Order: sequence, then structure tokens, then C-alpha cells
Amino acid sequence: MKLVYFAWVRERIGHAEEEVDLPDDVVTVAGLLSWLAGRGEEYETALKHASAIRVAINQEHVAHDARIEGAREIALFPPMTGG
Amino acid sequence: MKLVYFAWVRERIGHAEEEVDLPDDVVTVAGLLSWLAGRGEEYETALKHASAIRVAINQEHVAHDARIEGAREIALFPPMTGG
Amino acid sequence: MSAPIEPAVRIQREDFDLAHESAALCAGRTDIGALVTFTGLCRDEAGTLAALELEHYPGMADAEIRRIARQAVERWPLSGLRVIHRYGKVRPGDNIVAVLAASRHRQAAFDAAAFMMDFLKTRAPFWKKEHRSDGSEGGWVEARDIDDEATQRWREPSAADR
Amino acid sequence: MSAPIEPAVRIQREDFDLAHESAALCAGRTDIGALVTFTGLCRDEAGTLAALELEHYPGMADAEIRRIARQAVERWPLSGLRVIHRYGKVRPGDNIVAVLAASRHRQAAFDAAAFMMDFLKTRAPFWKKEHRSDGSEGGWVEARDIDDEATQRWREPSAADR
Repeated sequence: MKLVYFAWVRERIGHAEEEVDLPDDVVTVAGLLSWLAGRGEEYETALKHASAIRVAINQEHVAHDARIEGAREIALFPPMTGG
Repeated sequence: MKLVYFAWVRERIGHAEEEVDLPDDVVTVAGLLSWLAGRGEEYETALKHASAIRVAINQEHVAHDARIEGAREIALFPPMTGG
Repeated sequence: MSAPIEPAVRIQREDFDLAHESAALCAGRTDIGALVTFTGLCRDEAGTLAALELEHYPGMADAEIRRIARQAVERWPLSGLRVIHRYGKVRPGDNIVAVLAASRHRQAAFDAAAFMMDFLKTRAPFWKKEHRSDGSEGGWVEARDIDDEATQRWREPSAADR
Repeated sequence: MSAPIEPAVRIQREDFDLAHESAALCAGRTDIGALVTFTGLCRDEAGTLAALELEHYPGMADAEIRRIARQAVERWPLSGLRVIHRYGKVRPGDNIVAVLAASRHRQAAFDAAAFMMDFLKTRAPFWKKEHRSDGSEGGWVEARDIDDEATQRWREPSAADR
């Protein structure tokens, strides 16, 4: 599965995208966030205020309780500041 | 005193402005409107729905109960349709 | 909040150029975060209108729009406010009126522009007469009750609109 | 009410010209009575900002703004709707975003433009990073709660807003 990161999430993790193989028990966005936070200090720092992280699956906003099965691309980013 | 007319008030009365000498007992806008309506058929037609007529004294909107003393210029016109 | 700015008001027969007006309002400034422009145009959906004749009350038209504009700059923290209203003959597709409101943030700019238009519609001394394509006179455009109602929403303190 | 029109959405690095966009929206049409434009600009009141870096999520930025724009054209009777959002580096005074909404009457045009901006601010995947004049990094601009709150007012049926 492809993960993409933007803004300070990207900066703190240290790269803009990666391919990951998820364990079978990671089935929701919330599960993905806590699994990622355990992958190292940079992930832990980037995701420590998990509730502030916005998530899109296949380029559509989703809530943290959304299921991730069938996702091709999951994006993590801070609240948006465009406009 | 100078009276000025606009839009269909002007068209019905037949001229755009005139000087008038008001009787002493005409002291409000409402009084002016009924005095004018008695000046001839064209005035009567123009002013027959008196409540629809808008009035400005010295280029400021006023209500029909406004006093007219001190007025240099009184304008009568229909509801506005600019913008 | 700094002192209210001086609004710019013009009543003119000639057309105006929105781009030119926007550029003049924003030139050399870095304190404008939001610019809202409203342009009112001459419509002719039925295809029967040759022109609108815009009659106005010279002097009062300018004075009344300035009175409305002064209320707007006192009510919202604007960086710029510009109003242009044409008179004379306009054809379908032509510009009639423009309001430009600039501020730090968008809500003040949106509110000020909408406020200007609501009051301009019901208080600025302009009247529209239709000239039909078949040569006949179409008569005077009637005022719409909805325009009077639109002004009512501004009666509340502005904080309640946010 | 006729079928909703197709909104035009562009995500681009280059600047845009509001006059050109307005002209394109209105060209040859006589059914537009009201055009509201919103322009968002890069502000720098303190004089300490060298530039804003606008990061975006390619693909989703376009898709999300189209989703918002489709809601707008279904909710209001618009004759035209156009949205342009820039990415990359912008300097104080530069354009960032434009929304143009055209309709027969002004209220629909005002409402649609304000609605687009409220949702664009909170849902379109763009992030601003400050670069300071002294060469230091100013950090990421923080989202404002007031922008989330602004979207709440659109929850009611649109008739209640009028």
C-alpha cells in the first residue's frame, strides 16, 4: 500500500511517500496511525497528536474510524491552510 | 422652493423640475403631496398612490411625516431600482 | 482597529474596467488578504431587451452611496472600498454597477460588499427603464420586495452575522 | 431551474488574471445579472515575510475542489463558477486563490462564492509554509478554528440563509 505525507507530517517523517506491507490486524485509519507511530522516533514525533492528523484514502477525506481495505493510496497531513 | 421629479413621477407630471410657492399650511411631506395632487390631473395621476412615492429633502431620504421647513430642494420619485 | 478608510465612489456614464479598479485598490499593499468584487450586469434572458436607460438623481446618487459606504467602513475593518455606478443607456451584457471591498480576512470583505449592494439597491436614487428590441417602450422596472427584505438582515449587530 | 452548470477548476503554479477569467465567464452571455469574485492574496502586515510556500496534494486538490464546486452548482442557480488555486512560492501582494460565481441575481452569486471559500479553506489539501525576510524558516501556518466554524453556517437548507 502506498502512503503519502504532506507539510509537517512529511517533514517530521522525513520522506514524502513509501510503500508499506500492513499486518492483517491493521484495518482502520486509527489502527494504521498507531502501527506507524511504532515504526520509529520520526513517526512517533510526526503522529503523536494523532487526532490532529487528517487522512485521505484514494484522495478523499475520511474519518479515523474508516476502514482501509481496498485503499490504493493513503495520505496523512495536518489541517489544511489553503485559500 | 424647488421641486424635482424622477422616473415615472417625472413622466406623469410632465416636467423634471419647477419652483413653487407653498401655502403656509403645507408643513410636512404628506401635506406637500396632497397639495400637489390638487394642482391638476397630471399631478393627481402621478401621486395617486401617495404611499409609493419616495421623497428626499436636500438630497436625503425622508419619511412622509417629515417637516419641510428649511428645504431648498424636495425630490419626488418611485422606489429605486438601481444596482 | 485602525481608523476607517475613505471609500471611493464614482457615478459615471462611461463603462468601467474591473481589473483596473482592482489593481488601483490593491497597488503596493501587502495588508490585503481578501478582495471581493461584485459586478451587476444588464440581463436579457428573453432576448427582447434593446437597452436599459438608467436615470439618476445627480448629486444625491453620489451623496447617498457615500453615506452607505461610510456605514460599511465603520462597521467592517476594510482596507479599501470602491463603488462605481453607471447612468445612461446600457445594453444586455453591459456593466451597471461595481463594488470592490478589500480586507485582511474574507468575511469582512464579503459582508461589506453584500451590505453595499443591498442598500445601494434600495436607497441609491437610480431608476431603470426598458427599451424593447421591437422599438416599443418596456416601461419602468419595478422595485422588488425581496430587495427591501434583504436590507433587514443587516439590522443585527455585525457580530451576529459571523 | 435548469440543470447545474459544469464548474471550471484549475490548480496551477502560474499567476492568474481576474479580468481575463471574468471576461471568459461572461463572454457572449446576457443571462448573467451578478458576478461575484473573491481573490485571496498573500498578506504581510509585519513586513517580515519573504514568501509563502504553498504545498498541495496533486490530484486530490483538484478532485476536492471539484467536489465542493459541484455542491455549489447544485445548491444555487449559477450561470458560471470558476475556481483557481495556485501552488508553489508566492510573495506578499501576490494572488493565491480566486473564485468567480455568476448568477441571475446577486444573493446566489454571493452565497456560492462565500460557500466555496469556506469549504476550500478547510477541505482543499493545501498547506502554507512561511519563509521570513531574514532568511529563517517561519514554520507552517496553523489552521484557524474560525475557518472550521465558518463551514457550519452552510448546514441549514439554503433557504434559511436568505
